[in-house]
Amino acid sequence: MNARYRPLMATTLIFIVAYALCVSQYPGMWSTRVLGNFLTDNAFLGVAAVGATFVIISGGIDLSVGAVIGLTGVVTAILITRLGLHPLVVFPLVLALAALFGAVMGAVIHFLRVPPFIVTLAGMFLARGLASVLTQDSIPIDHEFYRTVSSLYIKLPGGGRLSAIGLTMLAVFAIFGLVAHKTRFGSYVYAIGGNPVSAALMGVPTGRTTVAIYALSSFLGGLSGIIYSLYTSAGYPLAAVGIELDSIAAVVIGGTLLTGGYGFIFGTLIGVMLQGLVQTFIVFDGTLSSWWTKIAIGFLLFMFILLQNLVFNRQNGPAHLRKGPA
Amino acid sequence: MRAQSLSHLFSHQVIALAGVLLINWMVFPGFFDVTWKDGRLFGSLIDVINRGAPVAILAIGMTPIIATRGVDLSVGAVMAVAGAVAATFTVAGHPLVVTLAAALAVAIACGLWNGLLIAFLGIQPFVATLVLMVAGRGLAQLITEGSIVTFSDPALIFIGTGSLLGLPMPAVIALLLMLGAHLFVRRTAMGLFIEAIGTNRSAATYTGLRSRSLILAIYAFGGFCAGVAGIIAAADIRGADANNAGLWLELDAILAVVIGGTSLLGGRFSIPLSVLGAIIIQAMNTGILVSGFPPEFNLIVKAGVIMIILILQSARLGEIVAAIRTKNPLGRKTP
Amino acid sequence: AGMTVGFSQIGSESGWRAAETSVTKQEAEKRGITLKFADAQQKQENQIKAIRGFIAQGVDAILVAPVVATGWEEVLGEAKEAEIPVVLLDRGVEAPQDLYLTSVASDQVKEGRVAGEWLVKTVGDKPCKVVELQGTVGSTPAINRKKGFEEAISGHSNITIARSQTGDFTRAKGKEVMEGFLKAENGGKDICAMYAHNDDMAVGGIQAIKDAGLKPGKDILVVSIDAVPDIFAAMAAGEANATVELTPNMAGPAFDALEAFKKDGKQPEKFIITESKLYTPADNPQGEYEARKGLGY
Amino acid sequence: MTNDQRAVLQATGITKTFGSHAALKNVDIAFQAGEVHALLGENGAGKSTLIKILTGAYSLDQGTIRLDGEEVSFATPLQAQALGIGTVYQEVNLLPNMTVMDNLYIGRQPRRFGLVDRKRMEREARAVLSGYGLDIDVRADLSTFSVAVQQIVAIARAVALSGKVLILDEPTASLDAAEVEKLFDIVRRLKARGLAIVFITHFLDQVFALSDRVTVLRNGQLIGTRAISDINRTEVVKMMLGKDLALHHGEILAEESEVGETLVSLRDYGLKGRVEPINLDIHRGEVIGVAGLLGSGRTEMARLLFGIDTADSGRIAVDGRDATIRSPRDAVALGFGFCPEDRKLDGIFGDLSVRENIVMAMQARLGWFRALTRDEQMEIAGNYIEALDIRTASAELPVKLLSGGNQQKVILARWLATDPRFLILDEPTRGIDVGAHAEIVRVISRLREDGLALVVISSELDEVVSYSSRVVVMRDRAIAAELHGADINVARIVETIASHHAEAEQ
Ligand SMILES: Nc1ncnc2c1ncn2[C@@H]1O[C@H](COP(=O)(O)OP(=O)(O)OP(=O)(O)O)[C@@H](O)[C@H]1O
Ligand SMILES: Nc1ncnc2c1ncn2[C@@H]1O[C@H](COP(=O)(O)OP(=O)(O)OP(=O)(O)O)[C@@H](O)[C@H]1O
Ligand SMILES: [Mg+2]
Ligand SMILES: [Mg+2]
Repeated sequence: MNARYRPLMATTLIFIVAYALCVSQYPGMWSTRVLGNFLTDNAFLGVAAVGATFVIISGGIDLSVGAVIGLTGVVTAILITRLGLHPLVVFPLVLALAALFGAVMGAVIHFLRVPPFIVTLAGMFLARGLASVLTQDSIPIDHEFYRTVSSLYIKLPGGGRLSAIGLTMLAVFAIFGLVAHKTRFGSYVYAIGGNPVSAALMGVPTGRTTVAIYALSSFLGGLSGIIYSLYTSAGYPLAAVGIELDSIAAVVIGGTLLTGGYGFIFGTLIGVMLQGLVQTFIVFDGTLSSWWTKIAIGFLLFMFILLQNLVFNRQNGPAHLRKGPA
Repeated sequence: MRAQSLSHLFSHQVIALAGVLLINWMVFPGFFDVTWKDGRLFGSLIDVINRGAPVAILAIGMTPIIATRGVDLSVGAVMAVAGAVAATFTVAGHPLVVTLAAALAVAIACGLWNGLLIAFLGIQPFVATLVLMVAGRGLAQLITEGSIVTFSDPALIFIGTGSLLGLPMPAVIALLLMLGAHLFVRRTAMGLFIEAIGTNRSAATYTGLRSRSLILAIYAFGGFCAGVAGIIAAADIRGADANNAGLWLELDAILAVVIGGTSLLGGRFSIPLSVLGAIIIQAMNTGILVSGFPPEFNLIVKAGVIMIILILQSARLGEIVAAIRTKNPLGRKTP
Repeated sequence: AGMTVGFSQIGSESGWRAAETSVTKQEAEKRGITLKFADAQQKQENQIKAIRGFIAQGVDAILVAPVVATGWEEVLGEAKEAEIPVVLLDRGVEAPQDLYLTSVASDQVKEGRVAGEWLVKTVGDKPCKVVELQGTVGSTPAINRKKGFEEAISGHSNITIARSQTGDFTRAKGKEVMEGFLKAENGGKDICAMYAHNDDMAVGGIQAIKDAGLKPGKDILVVSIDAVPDIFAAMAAGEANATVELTPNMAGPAFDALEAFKKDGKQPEKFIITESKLYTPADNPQGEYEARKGLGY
Repeated sequence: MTNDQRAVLQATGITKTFGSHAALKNVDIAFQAGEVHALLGENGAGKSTLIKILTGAYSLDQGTIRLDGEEVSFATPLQAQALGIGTVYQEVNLLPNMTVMDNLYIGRQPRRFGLVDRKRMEREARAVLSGYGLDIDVRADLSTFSVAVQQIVAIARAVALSGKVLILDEPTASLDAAEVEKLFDIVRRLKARGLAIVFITHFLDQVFALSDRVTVLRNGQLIGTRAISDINRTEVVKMMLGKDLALHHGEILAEESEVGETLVSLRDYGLKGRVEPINLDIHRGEVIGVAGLLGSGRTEMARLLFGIDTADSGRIAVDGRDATIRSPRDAVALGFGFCPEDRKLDGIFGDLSVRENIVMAMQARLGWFRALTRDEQMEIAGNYIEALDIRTASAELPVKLLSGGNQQKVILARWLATDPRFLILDEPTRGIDVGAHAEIVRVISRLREDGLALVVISSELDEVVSYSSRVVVMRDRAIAAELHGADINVARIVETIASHHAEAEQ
């Protein structure tokens, strides 16, 4: 088997083993209800993490997603409730705005060569700030369309629900999996992550691609914001605080290298599910205090990273002396 | 050499600081007023260096880490841990020396843990330190059991609120730490090695550098600095607030280092400039406080100022401007 | 056997919150209730996940301390479908009332109003410039406590809010913001009172006032909300003037209602409002401090 | 220069300055259809810079570029590519994290229904590479292949892209004779198809074997363009250096009897799967040349000797005492030094100054606390810059701005500064100009005379012959033979390398 699939296999394997362990502890976790909830409850995180995967494969980072989610939610809520626009009119509009926001960040990163960490940090402040200026309060969205969509689901045997937003997330993974692995744009993303100078010399349109990558990330942040607003039927400026770190963690747990150049969209799905698994496990356990919850999350994160490291790092020497993937 | 240190005076950072201070003065004319009160200096300018001290101290520890292409996301959590340890020890009646030693030892242990994961297990710094960022705050809460542990040991409180020669203690500590760290890395070969590892880790190994122990030491130092900052933060409010101490300060510290001109891709670094970066950030925060803007604008102002500073600092902008100038025959010639 | 109750707590962002958690655990233990506790780390999505997890486990009842008011309709609907009663703690939600059994909460607007009314009464007709330390921008208590306070002082033109900034509900930020205010208002000489949305910020603010060489409680009046032990300590030292209690015991009434409902289907009142009691130095602050110290604040 | 009618690509008055340093001064050059045009010059003469300007990788300060008589200005390499200029830049510039076929096709992958058709890409990639005698799994990451394979992939990519002009910047630096011959075949075919081919190399043999015209640059200035028939080696060298160079072939052949006592002695020293057990004694005052085909395990042996990989069998003794070498640090402590093959990846600290690069190993040995003062550093760096004739504007210049050959000298200087007893040089003359080449060969001999032990790995057999006291031939990751005295000549080495089957049968 091709060596590049090893991290992916490792992650998947760890997920299956971890899930099996959880089920052996709490048999209730093996139900369509829990499985359905996995998809629904992590939909917005999943969608945002797809964007983060692209950014990270290209060797960058996007700290602004959480704020973009918040801002999109607020703008959506305002346009629907205050201006009375139909959600189907609002969605394309906010998605376009989100993409534009990302494109500007991408342009600053590429053309002015300011590090992405900083540009997107400023982007995060800006988006959160704009959202708070627009409203401080949570704005409930009371619209026929919202009620319909948020209660749209396929009933699974055993009481589980496969919701519309859960399916949307799966669709996003499928579509952008294709984009990453099967289009020229996707290969440019990997190329820039591998070595931007070489990529430019080989004729990769690095400027256009970088702008597109951040536009894509913010676009998916916007989509995630819409999903979040459907999920909670509201727009809230403080929604999804800190989600950027969760999504980065999901991406990395999914086997993508933070240094860029290597990674898989599917791995991110596993990474998101793993995080969902941890939280569900903690809820099922129900005895952890606030602080033990944090320690447990940190500990499990550590275990995943460690296992992953052990599974596909053994036969080679120290990471920095190898030229290939870690 | 002399010419070089002189040119520091006109570095981007100094200009940025001057700009921010100027704006502060425009929104609040009393900004530069400094008075002598109760044996210490008093004024907004003093607040800037006092409040900027914790981030400055974090930035001192963060600079070598970033210079080796790393990052430490856990410093905020380590602050909370150190504060919690210090508070519980002093409440339990231990003398100041023991209290400080315990808090710093725990903080250094946190740094060593990060360093171990990064240098010896080869885990990427961002995720390796993410572990402690999440778990560390839990650890701090475990120590304080979720409540704010207040204390009244005057010696400990002095560290956060006292003053020496009229200057607030946190600022004095930050200054000493900066000088110490700067002289240490520049007078020993440490600085050279850090820059070498950050520039090309593989070549550093081939050259026989002790990369691993150096990286371990750097993260331990980062932990130490976070510990100092944590003690100051706790002493300042006479209590260990495990939930909020140092919350999100890791981002400010990283930002300070970047404003100070150290690249996130590693290599060249300057500890004094990082401290200057921290002061710039705090000047901006204090400016927002005294300006009287409604708080919902805080983040927007901050985002704007950061972008302006970094764009001005961007080497690329210099190139673009230079290109425009050379195309323009009337423009002055750039060296 | 006793009930199994799931409790979705917001997090442990303040001493008051920690006290609420520990009081809830004590109350559950007292009644032989098995408590499943889930900390949401300040995130609504985690709370929704937790509620869904409780439903999947088939608990007997669910307590939620909602982080925001909106966005609960669907998940509460699921609980209703699974016939699990839900009790809301310490704030309400914007959802149809049949989705939850009852809501045990304080009236946050009233808290602000009580604080404001105290100030109005205390200063009388004298001109008074107030500085306000707000809670986290966008959080419900910050919005409501601001609103209530403004209502109370609205008819009194001698009282004005000179400056208002967010102190994020924390001591450190409260102190830093107050330092800035003192500089901006002529070294604090122009400030007559400090109103903080919670006691933690007030404690930080008090330290800033002392550092500036002024006497909190005398030169600058201090009024805040929550009634945590440390503000009583300050009050005992004459450094704070008033606080409005927000009781951490929301779970007691909630469990009472639940037990009654489970036993004979008795529908409790829809809104159980806890008292917003004003405490001043006249109310034996030292005693209050001792009484509250062990509650996990 | 007047407008050259037959020129496909023509540049006039090209000037480029980096900071205050003028890399190119008013250079005119024209490449014609159906010619192989060699671009020559010392390290740092400005060849690569000129290429980068011609292909849009750098912007130019002054001058004009014409393609087919029309003035063009490329903002990016992509635009140059689109107009039929294919380029292999110096220091393989590919994407190690992507598959071989992606590297060949990035930007122009075959598509079906808008998606990349990987099956077809794989088929075509295989076919293309087999034209270069390469039969590899094109779906594997490029990083899993040797430098040579990567070089061939880069060439194949450029050739496929070049409709009008093919530019090769030192393409043969890491290729062996057979591969060079294959490349030449391809170049000749393209020439016959009417392409203009620009060829940069430091191997004068190859220049005379392949090119039609030569252009020489010196210090960023055009020295002249000549037809190959009008010029001979000595004249080319003189144009490049501005002076005569005493060529010295076989001049310094060392007497084996002169060598000193044993310094390093290896007994069954090996690492499973990497290097078969080695038995070798290395003496003071001797140069052991290591010859062998690409991938024969020479670099692996060097890595093992220097502790980058740790041996799992056998013993190593230094000065008669058993030693353990588990890291480069251990090796350095024993007085070893190692100039790695891939200087960009493992050698230089790009952003650091020439001075810092030179003192690094010495300082590493001194440790954290005994820091060299700046003055000491300046003195050491200054001495080696002079001794090795390192061309740099100043000792404070970031080393990444030096030309390749000068970077190599900086790394050599770094080890010499540690006053080593034993030096391992892996391809020390790769990409180095004739002048510097002679210089390095001279340094090797001088070091030997000073009593150092050296192991020098090189693919240039002439060179190996010229300085080796003994030659070790490697094959299949094992030492196949040792040649002494009169056996040290190119013919004998080639014979030994080739006698694979004969020996295997015995
Ligand atoms: N980006 C840059 N910034 C500053 N100086 C540069 C830069 N690139 C090249 N130089 C300088 O320009 C000069 C020409 O370099 P160039 O790489 O073109 O030489 P070359 O002829 O290709 O040498 P070699 O044979 O070693 O490859 C050198 O002195 C080099 O240091
Ligand atoms: N990272 C690697 N993984 C697997 N095999 C490798 C790796 N690096 C090298 N090899 C293989 O090890 C063998 C020895 O390679 P080595 O680089 O030592 O050869 P060499 O003689 O130095 O050739 P070159 O002139 O290309 O440097 C070759 O068969 C090569 O393909
Ligand atoms: Mg070159
Ligand atoms: Mg080799």
